[in-house]
Amino acid sequence: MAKHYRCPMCRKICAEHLDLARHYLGQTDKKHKEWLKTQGLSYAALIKAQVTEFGNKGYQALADVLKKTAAEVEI
Amino acid sequence: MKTIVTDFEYLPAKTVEEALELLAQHKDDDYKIIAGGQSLNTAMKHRLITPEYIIDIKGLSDLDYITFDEKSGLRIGALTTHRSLEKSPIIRDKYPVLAEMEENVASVETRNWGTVVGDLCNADPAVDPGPPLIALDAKVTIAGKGEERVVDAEEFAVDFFETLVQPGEMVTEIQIPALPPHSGVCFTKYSQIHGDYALASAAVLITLDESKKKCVNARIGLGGVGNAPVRAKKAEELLKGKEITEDLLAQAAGVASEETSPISGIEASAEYKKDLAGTLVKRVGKEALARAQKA
Amino acid sequence: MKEYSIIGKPTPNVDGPAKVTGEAAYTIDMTLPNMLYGKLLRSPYPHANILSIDTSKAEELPGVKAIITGKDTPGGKWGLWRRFRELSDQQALATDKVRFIGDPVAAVAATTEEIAEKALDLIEVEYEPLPAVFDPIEAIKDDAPMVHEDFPSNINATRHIEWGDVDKGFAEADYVREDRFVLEAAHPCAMEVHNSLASYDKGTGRLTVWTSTGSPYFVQQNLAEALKLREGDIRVIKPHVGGHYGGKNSTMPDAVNAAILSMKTGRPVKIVYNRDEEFTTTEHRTAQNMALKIGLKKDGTIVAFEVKTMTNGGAYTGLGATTLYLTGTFITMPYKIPNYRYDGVRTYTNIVWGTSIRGFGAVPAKYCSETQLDRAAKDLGIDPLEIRRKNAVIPGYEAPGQYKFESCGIQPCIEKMAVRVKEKWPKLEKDEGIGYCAFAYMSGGIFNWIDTPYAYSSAHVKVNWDGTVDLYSQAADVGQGHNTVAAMICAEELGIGIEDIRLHMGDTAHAYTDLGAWGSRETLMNGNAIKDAAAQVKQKLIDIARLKLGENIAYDLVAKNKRIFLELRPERGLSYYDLVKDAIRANDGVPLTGTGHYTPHNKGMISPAYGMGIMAMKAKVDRETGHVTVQDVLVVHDSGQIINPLGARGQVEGSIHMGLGYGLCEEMPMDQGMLLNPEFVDYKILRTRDMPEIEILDVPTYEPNGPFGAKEAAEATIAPAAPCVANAVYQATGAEFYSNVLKPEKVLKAIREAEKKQKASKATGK
Amino acid sequence: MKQQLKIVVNGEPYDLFVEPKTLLVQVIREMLGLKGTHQACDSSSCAACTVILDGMAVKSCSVLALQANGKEVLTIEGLADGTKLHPIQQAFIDNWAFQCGFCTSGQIMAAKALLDENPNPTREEIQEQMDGHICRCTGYNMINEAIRDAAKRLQSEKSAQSGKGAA
Repeated sequence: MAKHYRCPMCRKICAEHLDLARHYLGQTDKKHKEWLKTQGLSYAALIKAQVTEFGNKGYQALADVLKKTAAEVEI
Repeated sequence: MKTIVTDFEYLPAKTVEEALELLAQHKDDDYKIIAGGQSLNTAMKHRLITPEYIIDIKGLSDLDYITFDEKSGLRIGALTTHRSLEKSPIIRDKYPVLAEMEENVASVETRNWGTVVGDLCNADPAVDPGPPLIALDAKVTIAGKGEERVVDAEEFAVDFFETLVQPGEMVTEIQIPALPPHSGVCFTKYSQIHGDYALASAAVLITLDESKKKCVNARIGLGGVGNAPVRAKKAEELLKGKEITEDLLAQAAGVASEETSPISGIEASAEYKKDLAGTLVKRVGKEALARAQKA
Repeated sequence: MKEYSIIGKPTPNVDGPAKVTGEAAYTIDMTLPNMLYGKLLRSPYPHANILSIDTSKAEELPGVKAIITGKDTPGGKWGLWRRFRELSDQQALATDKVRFIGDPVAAVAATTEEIAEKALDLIEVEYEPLPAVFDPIEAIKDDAPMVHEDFPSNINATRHIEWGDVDKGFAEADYVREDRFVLEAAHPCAMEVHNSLASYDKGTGRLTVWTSTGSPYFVQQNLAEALKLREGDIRVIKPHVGGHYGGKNSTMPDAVNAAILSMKTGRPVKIVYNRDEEFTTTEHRTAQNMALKIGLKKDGTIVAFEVKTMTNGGAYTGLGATTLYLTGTFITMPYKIPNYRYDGVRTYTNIVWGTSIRGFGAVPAKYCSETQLDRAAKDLGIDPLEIRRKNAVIPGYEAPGQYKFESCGIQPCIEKMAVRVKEKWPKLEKDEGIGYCAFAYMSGGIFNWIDTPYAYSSAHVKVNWDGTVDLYSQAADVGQGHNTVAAMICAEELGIGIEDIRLHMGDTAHAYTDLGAWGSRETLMNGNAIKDAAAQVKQKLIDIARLKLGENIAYDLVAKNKRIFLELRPERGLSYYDLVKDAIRANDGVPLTGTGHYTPHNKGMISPAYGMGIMAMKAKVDRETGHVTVQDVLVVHDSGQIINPLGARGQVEGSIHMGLGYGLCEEMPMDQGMLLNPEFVDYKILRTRDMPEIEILDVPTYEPNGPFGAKEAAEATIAPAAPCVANAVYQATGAEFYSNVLKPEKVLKAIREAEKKQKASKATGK
Repeated sequence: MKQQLKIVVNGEPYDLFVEPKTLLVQVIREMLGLKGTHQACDSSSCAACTVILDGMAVKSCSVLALQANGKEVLTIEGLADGTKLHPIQQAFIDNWAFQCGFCTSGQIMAAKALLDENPNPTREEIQEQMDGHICRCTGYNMINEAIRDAAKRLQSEKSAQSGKGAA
């Protein structure tokens, strides 16, 4: 049994918030994009941060939000 | 694939007289002369031109000739194909520079059907025969019904795709004087891909004195670096009367480069083409000099 | 290595007689009785709302049989990224707005091509131009015009790959450098333009489409979506194809509109693109911006690598999103990279879209990484070949969660190269340099964004009474020589001759699915399926032979030289032809059949196998004109067990030609979304006099996942060509390049820069 | 208005009527149905459509059909002798000198024109002759090798024939 975190928009679960953020930003559907707005985030801004600078800035920003919002699951 | 969509009336001529008669008749009409049509057909396919009449002179076999004698020099009939010029024993013997030039004109297929004069009349500024004809001091005969005039090769093209040929006229012949002793001519063009339109081209003629030291005459023709082939007169003047050294050639090349006015394109900027023209003048000048010394 | 009868022997192309006599029919050569000619009216604007379309004048033109606009189409959208439905973004004709110069808005069918052409002139379209975006950096801005609804900042697809601990890796590096690149687009320029012939049967409601494609199955799937028909009611036939190179994976408006016009008129309709339509509206190799950061130890060992990519995707998706992914994959190959991070974004822009052109992913990526590696090697004082050898992967190497090399001959390739280069080019003249590039490429992709429910490849073998074999598959010969490979594999497995095999390929009605020719997949994937199908038949023959021979059941029987015999006692055996007759009799008169299939499992994310090797080029630079002459090319290549050495050589030679074009002269300059060189007269393709001679050395390996140990040979060698040239010029002059297309002016500028740098470093005494 | 075109194609005389704007390639492909001659460009830049017109290789897309009046055309379909391939065709097969095959007819016709004129060309002479041809598949080297091979085959065929003649 280990702690996992569920994507707020779909069934995906990950062991790390950073991995969950990676999953999240890989989705192109409207639903995933819209929820970011409710968290005060911009999909485009996160992608831009991730792809225009070296490092993991975009994912980290989302992971920080997911830490507060993603449901925990034990599997 | 594209075809020629717009209809035209087709008027083939069998003799020069017939051709001039047709030209006179259609002087005020929207017509085009076709010889090989290697540029014309493409232009029509793309609807860049849509002539109402096509006057076909390809069948004028009386204008398909290359002759030479020491007195009157070389005569190239207007229906001479690029390939005929390239392969002509007379050319290979007396004006090998023209054969060298031809080997890099477009493709064998184009050279087989396309004519040298047709190429000149199409008046693309990068036309390959332009610079060597200028260097060789060629004249072009333009005929209309009952009249004829002769113009210098360097004057022939006046602008992009525009020549001295007026409505009702056609070119019948190119003449090139016999080369004086101790003359050398060389031509080169540069394009990144073989057989392509020149980014720049240069032809240089150098005639030396008896001692083969001093330059008594120089002629420089440049292609692709203006709205028509250019004669670099200032650079020629610099060479004349002097012993040609590498330094002098480099200097002349610099001057020639300044006599050009290329435009920027996809492949290269105007500045590059200007420099390139100088480089080519330097290179062909050196070879022309070596040939003159051997001649 | 095992000795085969057919595999590994130079075998002339089975399509040879048809292709050298002009008898080979390409779609463009085909006509049907009562056929109409279709043409597409295209947008002159890169981005505009369509306010109105008036077709009335055109309809009055005699000979015009149908004119359709967006509202007359079934309206289905299609694409190749079907796993993500919103990325099915192509449509037959634009309805509300156009997204690039060339987006079709109306289609005409007429009795002649000329009338159809004239009719286009008579259609009146009123547009409302919209602000447009042409560049990925502009496209991703907050206030950029939106090319598609629901794609804020025009983000079409993103991709992230990461393994190891990248930040820690960089911290441990002795040397870190960052380089930024801009890669130009290039067009595949298949000699046969896109064209399709569609024939709709009014009585049955079924549609048949002949089209110049690399994947009849993709076209069948996409047509079903576009036309809202069932896949099974559509038959797609791929005749001979006049070149593909990745530009014929997507279903394009020619096929769809020919189909719609045929459904409207009840007559066959053919649409053929002009060359300028081919250039301006069909798919090309994507232009992209890349940033690379690499960390190495003093001894040249790579410890960390990070890559960021923004691609100028264009108006639609195609396989461009796959290209984005593969860019992040192939840029790491064939090197051991313990810590790696990749981020890519593909932006929608108002230009024609980029996709999966030959060597997709690898070509721009390797250009950047291999020129960067040369600069790093120079700074560290390490020989460029040595730095590649030191970091090259070994058999069994695995990039965590991504890919694993099973057969892997890169180290022996590099060793062989080191020896051969010294022999071949013992001395360099002034302004000459040697450039190197190591490479690897997949043998078919594992990813399934197309969302096929079928096996990746399948084949059906039927053995007739007289021993002749009918081989059926949807696999596509697009010129690469797959038909020959297919016949060879089938014949080898059955122990018969190529002359015994009759091929029925590329027809969706006659064969089970194969995903088509892309990602160098046919030899391995279709080869496995064919081998599987043939093996099933062979087993039946062996069973009968065993029965008739009455030998010890422990003895192994083999099929070879048209006989089935004891492996250890070849004299004890029976004729294949006799056995077939017996087997059919024993099978209640039914011809022997086998249906084979292949889908990779547990082979990572990318591919079951990788072709690889190293390339070297010797080039000379003209310091006055900037011209680069590629004098000589040397390739050492691991393609596993090569099936057909003739075909394999052809693939390598052709790849290098296209790769050199990418490196030297091919480009797609645009002005406000308008392509400036949409004809061969202005788009520069290397001619025979521009091509160097090429020496190819093989380092054979045995690939356990491939048929008879085979893997790809078609695409690995395209990517290294351009970086080899750039590196050769770098070695000769010190000129650094941060973009491809070494046009003379660019070379001159880079040489001047390098000279300045060299002077400055001399002055400072460094 | 349509005009008369008398033309011999692959040894067959044809008496046709064509619009003056008709190009030779349209006569060959559309009127005569000889689809082995291919078109790959609209700018007279690729030579895929090369045929032999009165012994010369020309681009059939760039010749007005009426200019071929009274002339003889040889296309790829006219090259083989019944079921026996021409040595150039056989050499193209044996040397893998084509892949997709779309430009091949033009390449072979240009090679034929070259070998008719120059039976023993050097690599440079072959390249000069073939330089107008775009091939997107082969990288050209294998085509050049096929043409050299074809030259050898033609020469040995010729010497075999003259040997027969002497006997």
